[in-house]
Amino acid sequence: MNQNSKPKLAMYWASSCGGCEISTLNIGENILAVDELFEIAFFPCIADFKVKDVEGYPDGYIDVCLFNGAIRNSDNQEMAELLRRKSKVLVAFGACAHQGSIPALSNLTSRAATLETVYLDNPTLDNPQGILPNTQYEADEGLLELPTFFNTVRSLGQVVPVDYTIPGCPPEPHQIWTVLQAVAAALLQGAELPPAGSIIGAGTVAVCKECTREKEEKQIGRYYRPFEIVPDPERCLLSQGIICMGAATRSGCGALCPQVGIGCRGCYGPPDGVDDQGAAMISALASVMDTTYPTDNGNSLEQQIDTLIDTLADPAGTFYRFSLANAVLGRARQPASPVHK
Amino acid sequence: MKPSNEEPYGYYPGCSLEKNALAYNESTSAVANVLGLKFEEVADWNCCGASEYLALDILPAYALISRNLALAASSSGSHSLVAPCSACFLNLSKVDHQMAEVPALASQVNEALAAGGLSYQPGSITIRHLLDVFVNDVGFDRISSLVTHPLYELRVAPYYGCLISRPDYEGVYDSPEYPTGLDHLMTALGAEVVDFPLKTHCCGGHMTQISEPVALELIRRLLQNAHEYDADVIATLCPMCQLNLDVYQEHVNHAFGTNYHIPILYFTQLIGLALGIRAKELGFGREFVSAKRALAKIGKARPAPKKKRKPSKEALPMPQATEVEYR
Amino acid sequence: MPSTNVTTIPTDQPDPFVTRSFLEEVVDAVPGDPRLTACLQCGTCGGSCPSGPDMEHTPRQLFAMINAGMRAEVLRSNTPWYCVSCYFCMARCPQKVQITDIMYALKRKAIEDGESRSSSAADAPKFSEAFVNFVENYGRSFELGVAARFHFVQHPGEALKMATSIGIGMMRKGRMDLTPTRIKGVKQLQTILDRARELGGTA
Amino acid sequence: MKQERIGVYVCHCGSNIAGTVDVGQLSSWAADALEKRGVVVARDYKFMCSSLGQELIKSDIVELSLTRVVVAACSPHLHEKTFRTACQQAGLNPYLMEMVSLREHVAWVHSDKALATQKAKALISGAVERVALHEPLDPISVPIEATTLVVGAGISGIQAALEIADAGQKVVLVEREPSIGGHMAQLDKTFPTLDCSACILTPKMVTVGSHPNINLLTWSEVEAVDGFVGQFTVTIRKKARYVREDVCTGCGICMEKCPSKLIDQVYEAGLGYRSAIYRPFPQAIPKYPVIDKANCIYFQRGKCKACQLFCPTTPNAIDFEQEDQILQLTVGNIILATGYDLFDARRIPQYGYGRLANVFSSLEFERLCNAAGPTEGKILLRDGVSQPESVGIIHCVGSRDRNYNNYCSAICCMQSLKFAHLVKERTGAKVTNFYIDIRTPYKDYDEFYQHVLQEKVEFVRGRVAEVTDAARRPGEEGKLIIQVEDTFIGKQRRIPVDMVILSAGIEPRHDSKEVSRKFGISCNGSGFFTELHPKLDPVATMSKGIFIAGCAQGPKDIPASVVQGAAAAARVLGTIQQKSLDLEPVLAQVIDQKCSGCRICSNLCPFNAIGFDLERQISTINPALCQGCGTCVSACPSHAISGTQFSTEQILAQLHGLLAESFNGNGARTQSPAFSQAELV
Amino acid sequence: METLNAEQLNFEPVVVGFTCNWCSYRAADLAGMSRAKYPANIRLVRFMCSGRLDPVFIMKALKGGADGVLITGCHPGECHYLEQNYKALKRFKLLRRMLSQFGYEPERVQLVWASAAEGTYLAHQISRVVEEIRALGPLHRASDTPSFELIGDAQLQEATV
Ligand SMILES: Cc1cc2nc3c(=O)[nH]c(=O)nc-3n(C[C@H](O)[C@H](O)[C@H](O)COP(=O)(O)OP(=O)(O)OC[C@H]3O[C@@H](n4cnc5c(N)ncnc54)[C@H](O)[C@@H]3O)c2cc1C
Ligand SMILES: Cc1cc2nc3c(=O)[nH]c(=O)nc-3n(C[C@H](O)[C@H](O)[C@H](O)COP(=O)(O)OP(=O)(O)OC[C@H]3O[C@@H](n4cnc5c(N)ncnc54)[C@H](O)[C@@H]3O)c2cc1C
Ligand code: SF4
Ligand code: SF4
Ligand code: SF4
Ligand code: SF4
Ligand code: SF4
Ligand code: SF4
Ligand code: SF4
Ligand code: SF4
Repeated sequence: MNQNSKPKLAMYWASSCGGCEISTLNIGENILAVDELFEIAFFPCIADFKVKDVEGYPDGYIDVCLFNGAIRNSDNQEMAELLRRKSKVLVAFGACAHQGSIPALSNLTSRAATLETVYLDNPTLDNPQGILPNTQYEADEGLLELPTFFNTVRSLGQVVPVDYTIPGCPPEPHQIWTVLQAVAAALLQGAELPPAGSIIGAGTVAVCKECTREKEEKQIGRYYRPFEIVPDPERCLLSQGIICMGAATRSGCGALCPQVGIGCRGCYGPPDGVDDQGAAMISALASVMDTTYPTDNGNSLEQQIDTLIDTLADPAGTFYRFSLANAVLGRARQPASPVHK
Repeated sequence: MKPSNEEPYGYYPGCSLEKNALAYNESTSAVANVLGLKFEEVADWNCCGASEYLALDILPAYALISRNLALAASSSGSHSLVAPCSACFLNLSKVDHQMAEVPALASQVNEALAAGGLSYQPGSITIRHLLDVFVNDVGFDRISSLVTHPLYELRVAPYYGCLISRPDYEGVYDSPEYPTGLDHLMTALGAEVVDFPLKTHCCGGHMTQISEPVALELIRRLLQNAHEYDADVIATLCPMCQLNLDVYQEHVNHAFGTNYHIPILYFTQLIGLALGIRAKELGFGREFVSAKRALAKIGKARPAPKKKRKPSKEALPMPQATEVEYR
Repeated sequence: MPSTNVTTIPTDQPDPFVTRSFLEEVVDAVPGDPRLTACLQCGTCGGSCPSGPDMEHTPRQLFAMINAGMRAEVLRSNTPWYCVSCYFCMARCPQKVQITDIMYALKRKAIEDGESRSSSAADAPKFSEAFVNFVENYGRSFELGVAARFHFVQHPGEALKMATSIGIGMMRKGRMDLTPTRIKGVKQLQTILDRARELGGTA
Repeated sequence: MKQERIGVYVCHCGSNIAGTVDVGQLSSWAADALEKRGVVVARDYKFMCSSLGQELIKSDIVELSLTRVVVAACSPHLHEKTFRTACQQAGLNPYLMEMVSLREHVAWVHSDKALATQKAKALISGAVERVALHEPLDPISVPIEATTLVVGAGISGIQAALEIADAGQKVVLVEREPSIGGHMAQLDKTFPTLDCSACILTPKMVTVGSHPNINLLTWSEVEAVDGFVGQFTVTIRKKARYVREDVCTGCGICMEKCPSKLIDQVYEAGLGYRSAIYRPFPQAIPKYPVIDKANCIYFQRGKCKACQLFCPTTPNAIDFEQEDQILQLTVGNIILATGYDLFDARRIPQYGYGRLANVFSSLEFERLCNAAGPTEGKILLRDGVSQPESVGIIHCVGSRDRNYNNYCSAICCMQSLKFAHLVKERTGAKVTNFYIDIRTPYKDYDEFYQHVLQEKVEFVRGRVAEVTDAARRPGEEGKLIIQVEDTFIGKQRRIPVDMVILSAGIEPRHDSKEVSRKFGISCNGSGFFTELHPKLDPVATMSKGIFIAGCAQGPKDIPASVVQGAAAAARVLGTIQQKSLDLEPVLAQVIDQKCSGCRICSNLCPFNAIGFDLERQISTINPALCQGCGTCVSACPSHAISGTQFSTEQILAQLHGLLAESFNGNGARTQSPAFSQAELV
Repeated sequence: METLNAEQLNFEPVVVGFTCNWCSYRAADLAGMSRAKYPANIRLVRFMCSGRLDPVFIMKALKGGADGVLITGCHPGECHYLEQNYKALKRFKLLRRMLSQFGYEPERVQLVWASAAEGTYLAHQISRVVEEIRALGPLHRASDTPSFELIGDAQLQEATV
């Protein structure tokens, strides 16, 4: 390591909301220490860099690149590939880069349907000619190109090899800071980095481990949507019929949501050893459905199950809210069936 | 569900209380005044269709009934709807229940309601019978504490009729076969309650119109049984029961050569009397079979408690009947 | 099992390509599952019914007849019309058969098929109709009107007796009006009822 | 990871398999195509299960150092054991063998040789992938403690205890009431032969009371059960009797002198009285009375002690200082014979029980008939004086009714016929039975019905609508009127009688759910204990070592209760004889570090194998209770439960192999990206 | 862009069947013993109990090349493990609801109860399911490459590269 030059840090946003950047800045005055420790090589959110600058760097020039956002279009993909080339360590930062997150929910439909909703079939629109964005446009100044909008949203790891993943929507500031310190220690003092491919800045088991609500046996007779019920402050939310993804979600957030009475939404992705967060959750939830049998109220067991399932609005969107791109099924079948309006 | 102190009860009088059961309406409001019960009449309610509309046309009948539910649900802060008429109570609760059970029915009913700019979400209000309110919300203790003119020595046959707890669309709050809520209520007024075996039997309903002989026989049984049990009055809670037993009593006497003279009073009229409300305010005088003679029997002093007959030495012990517990 | 969906309440002529058994038809005409096929033929209903002695068939018998497809006999029976909706049978039925609702469905079918006219209770529907007529036009029922319309048309002798013994008494006691009350939203009500009829009314 | 050395053995089964599957091609294909997957040898042979076939496998295991074996032959249900043993004999852990059912699932059900062979390849490929992930396992062996616990000493429990004790094994018999005997002790005559109940029961009770192998604990209850088959630890509360068993002679003077008299709801079914110190009936076993503390004047008000005063023994047998004893015992097996409760007919108000004096329950009627009962066997009305001239017997009270119990109580038809006969015989009264169906299966039962018909008992087919004292017509006054639809004539009838007997149904014990929880077995929706198999294993439960007998399992009569008691005993004696039991090592296990304590799994195990460690806030699985169904494995959202022999990895590997080979023809077997090109753009 | 090639015209669906050890696997054995014929398109996988059914197995099967999945188990009330087949039923129903959101025809994943005595019945059901799936056509188009990834099994992944 060159003693004169500080390690180079980059942070880039692909298809993302910017929350990851805000969370990074939320490390508070430690941001000054970051500035102290690292040289910022690319960080469009806080400083004016051009892609050309990055292209100009030699390969492997950037020591650590925090990449947030999903891969939604060709520009996202090009940037991912570029930053992969230019970075020694590429970190999938936040839920979108980790597993597609909210942008990947559009994998439940198709590009055509998405464009239709956004540009054609929307009450706030005025687009009488039905114009859709073109990837190329002949302007006076010459041919302008827009990125291609992909049909399928992918996570960063599905496009380029990723060294580490920091999960969360967004990752928690204290964990970001811990990771940055660890990276700096490794780069500056030769401390050992975690094994490649690790998920860092998070726990290994599920959120329930961190949640202080009283865990109970579960027998759920119906599910409630948040507005339908005032949760008991002490008891496990899931036991009360409120969908909480805590049991199928990696810990690390400190069970922020369940602690304040909001069911975990699953943003940290599945815990260690679990492949498919949604599948794990539906298997668990279906197992604890309370349908007392044999039934005597005239309803068959099957009807009872159906009624119970009816109280679960949008299972796919609920159980894969953050992990659809990485799910086994990954996206809805092509051509997208008109299940989704 | 018992409304909170401030929350008034929604009130659905039904067509009968407007006219033929005026005494029921009058006595209910007089008693409610004294007890501080707030009844808020549903604005512009319509007929519940009695048992007639369902015989002709199912969806319109459900739509007719649910218009009232929709109006009640959208008006003021009340989540309950009280019906003094058993038939109205049944129809309202039946539609509420079936809409909840059969979603396709609910959506059709709502489609019809939508034509009139209304909608109703089943289960959003609790439908209750007036008696239920007195028994479970006001309570026997409260009533007996307010009694100023106890009905000592008046032998009352509590008559529930059919529809009040049968079937249990709104959940069970008393036995469908042998309810006792009204019995206890009457006891709380100081009256002597007759263990009336036919208390849930049919008054004939609309059979007076369809086949008078059939109806008269049904009415006769009730009068006969009340007579055998030495009842001075029959306490009712349904306009149809009152009408059949009161107005047709003379027809029964005529047809069967009997000579019954049993006044048929609304339970609210008896409560009103015991609370010291003036008879006129309670609608007395509107009954065909005059209550004057019976009411004259009311004693001034609490009768000496009847000695329990000691069972003979040979007699075998007997199980005691169980009762629904009241809130 | 026949569908128990209320959307299948017959609206038109029965589909000539689909022949449903009478049993299925009756089941379909009741909201929810009337559990008619679960009947044990135990007779609790017939034993409990206040009109039982005067019915041409006990409810239990009627259910066996429905099962046997005896359509005309069932729809001509006075039984549904003699049902006073007391719900005794339903509360006691060991199989939770929705007997009273089935009786209503049979009344509707009898009128629809015109069989009620051949029944010994042929007048009964007219009473319902007279009643409903006022409800539809005023939003409230009107006893005097109902009685007059029903009895004067059906049996004028009865009507006279009515007028003397009951009607006059009722009026004297302030228990009967001379004119019907009309609710404010009668137009709204009628729109709702019209729509309901379009959606699946039968009369 | 070390590469496994796998051998694949394809069986011809004569022409059974070879006729439809190209076995030669299959073995050469396996040797060739699956080499990369670790297959070092593949052979086909005429009869793999023959000793020569097994030898082939064994020598390969030794000579080629095989670490895994796949046998593609018949169904594992036929020969899994054979080939596992062969592996074991060659020094390979038996669980490292996997079978493919080529005969039942391929050769015998398909006809196209090419397609069948292709499918066989897929199945073998799946098995090879799977077997590579198998782990060596050892069966779990548990020793069986020879003592057996029998809970409930009705006829069923008595029979079970006697069978075991007579076979020379120890029994602990726990009964909650002061005496053994159960319901049978209350009955008068028993159908269909009309034996006197006491005459046939008492000798058995006496034997129980004096049997050297039976430790009889009456007035006792099981408080807790821990452990598992072979080694249950049970905690029993022996309630204080306040009577010293070593001194009391059973003379009964105390009972006579006791001033506290109350209605006996248990033994006399509410029809007679007993004192606070009591012995339920004269032939009670043991003969010592107990003091019912709640009704004893001394215990409630501090004064009385009449019993002590009059007790003729020295030292005095009455001991007010006695305390409950807690016993802890180890037993190998448990038989639950806790019997039934009678349906409480007051729940059907229209039948008037509890309101109308002369409506009796069936057990009340048994006491009326019983010579030792309150009327000394005379059938009398509630006034205790008059004899009925007409009696109505109502069947199916509380049974076959969705409002109460939706099942047939099985005994009440016969018992109602018995009642009809007894009334006729003893009073000559007019008897009418009201029924929905007459159910008289089994030997000599219908003959009994026919006999009763001959006695001119009237039968009305119709479920009674109501019993009332409200007379409607002349002739009804002062009578109980039974209103019913006579369904044969389709008319409502009102039949006036003097006495009504309600043949109330049989219900599970009011506490059967708690008891089932305590013992870790399950109940059906009504509350009867659930048997392992309704036809083929009617006395075992899913919890190994726990058996059920008598009415606790479902409504039945005495002969059937006795049969079940004996059957349960036979099952227990079988395991005792074996001395130890091998449990399959197919089990679920919680991986502590992965468990988040979410408790999704808490409720899922029907055998109560899953517990929750409150201290560490993680779930635990008791290996002796787990039956290896794998339900919890799939339910755990953290994949914190591993299932041996059926792990997620093994199943996915099998799927992988299966599908890979299915598509081999398409040449599509590469590591693919998450999304295909077509999906992407 | 998509024209059916010859291979798709002669479409032979691949159906994965999950069976339980006590009822449906034995039913399949019995089908064999009674020589009941059914199409060779089905490949059976054995569990101890249908309660072992994990939605991820079905997803992996569909993603990995199967055109349909058949789940079998003991009849309700006859589960060897008392009530675990109810859990399978619940998972199946919830999964199916979700699969429809993912655009999979519900007929691609079916559930059949079969007792150990119902060999011929199971054979009929398998034939029916295979034919229904055949009628739906291939789940994967020619341009699709089925993916066979497994959870963290390095050995297998190594071998497939
Ligand atoms: C009115 C009537 C008449 C009948 N007549 C006949 C007849 O004529 N012929 C015939 O074959 N059958 C007849 N039966 C049926 C017969 O009663 C039963 O088949 C038989 O009694 C069942 O025996 P059991 O041992 O299973 O149960 P039970 O007799 O109920 O014995 C169970 C025992 O377990 C005890 N117990 C319960 N719970 C616990 C606990 N937790 N801990 C410890 N002990 C416990 C109870 O105290 C009781 O002693 C009749 C039944 C009735 C109701
Ligand atoms: C049509 C029908 C349907 C049924 N359905 C059901 C049902 O669904 N559920 C149910 O629970 N029950 C059913 N049963 C009843 C059931 O068949 C019997 O309960 C059961 O098979 C009885 O078994 P077993 O061993 O006592 O007698 P069996 O099955 O008759 O066996 C007796 C064996 O002994 C052999 N044998 C006879 N004499 C001699 C001898 N002298 N020496 C050597 N061997 C001899 C016979 O060859 C035979 O193999 C049904 C019965 C019938 C007729
Ligand atoms: S509330 Fe959510 S995170 Fe907390 S214990 Fe329950 S399921 Fe787990
Ligand atoms: S009571 Fe119910 S089961 Fe019995 S005959 Fe009537 S409808 Fe059928
Ligand atoms: S509801 Fe009708 S059929 Fe039933 S008992 Fe009453 S009158 Fe008879
Ligand atoms: S191993 Fe099975 S398939 Fe092979 S010969 Fe033996 S029985 Fe036949
Ligand atoms: S002390 Fe108790 S048991 Fe003894 S005689 Fe007195 S009341 Fe009876
Ligand atoms: S045994 Fe007879 S009386 Fe008892 S429930 Fe069954 S059918 Fe009814
Ligand atoms: S389901 Fe899994 S993570 Fe949850 S408590 Fe059970 S073993 Fe632990
Ligand atoms: S595998 Fe089955 S038997 Fe074993 S603990 Fe889990 S649920 Fe219970």
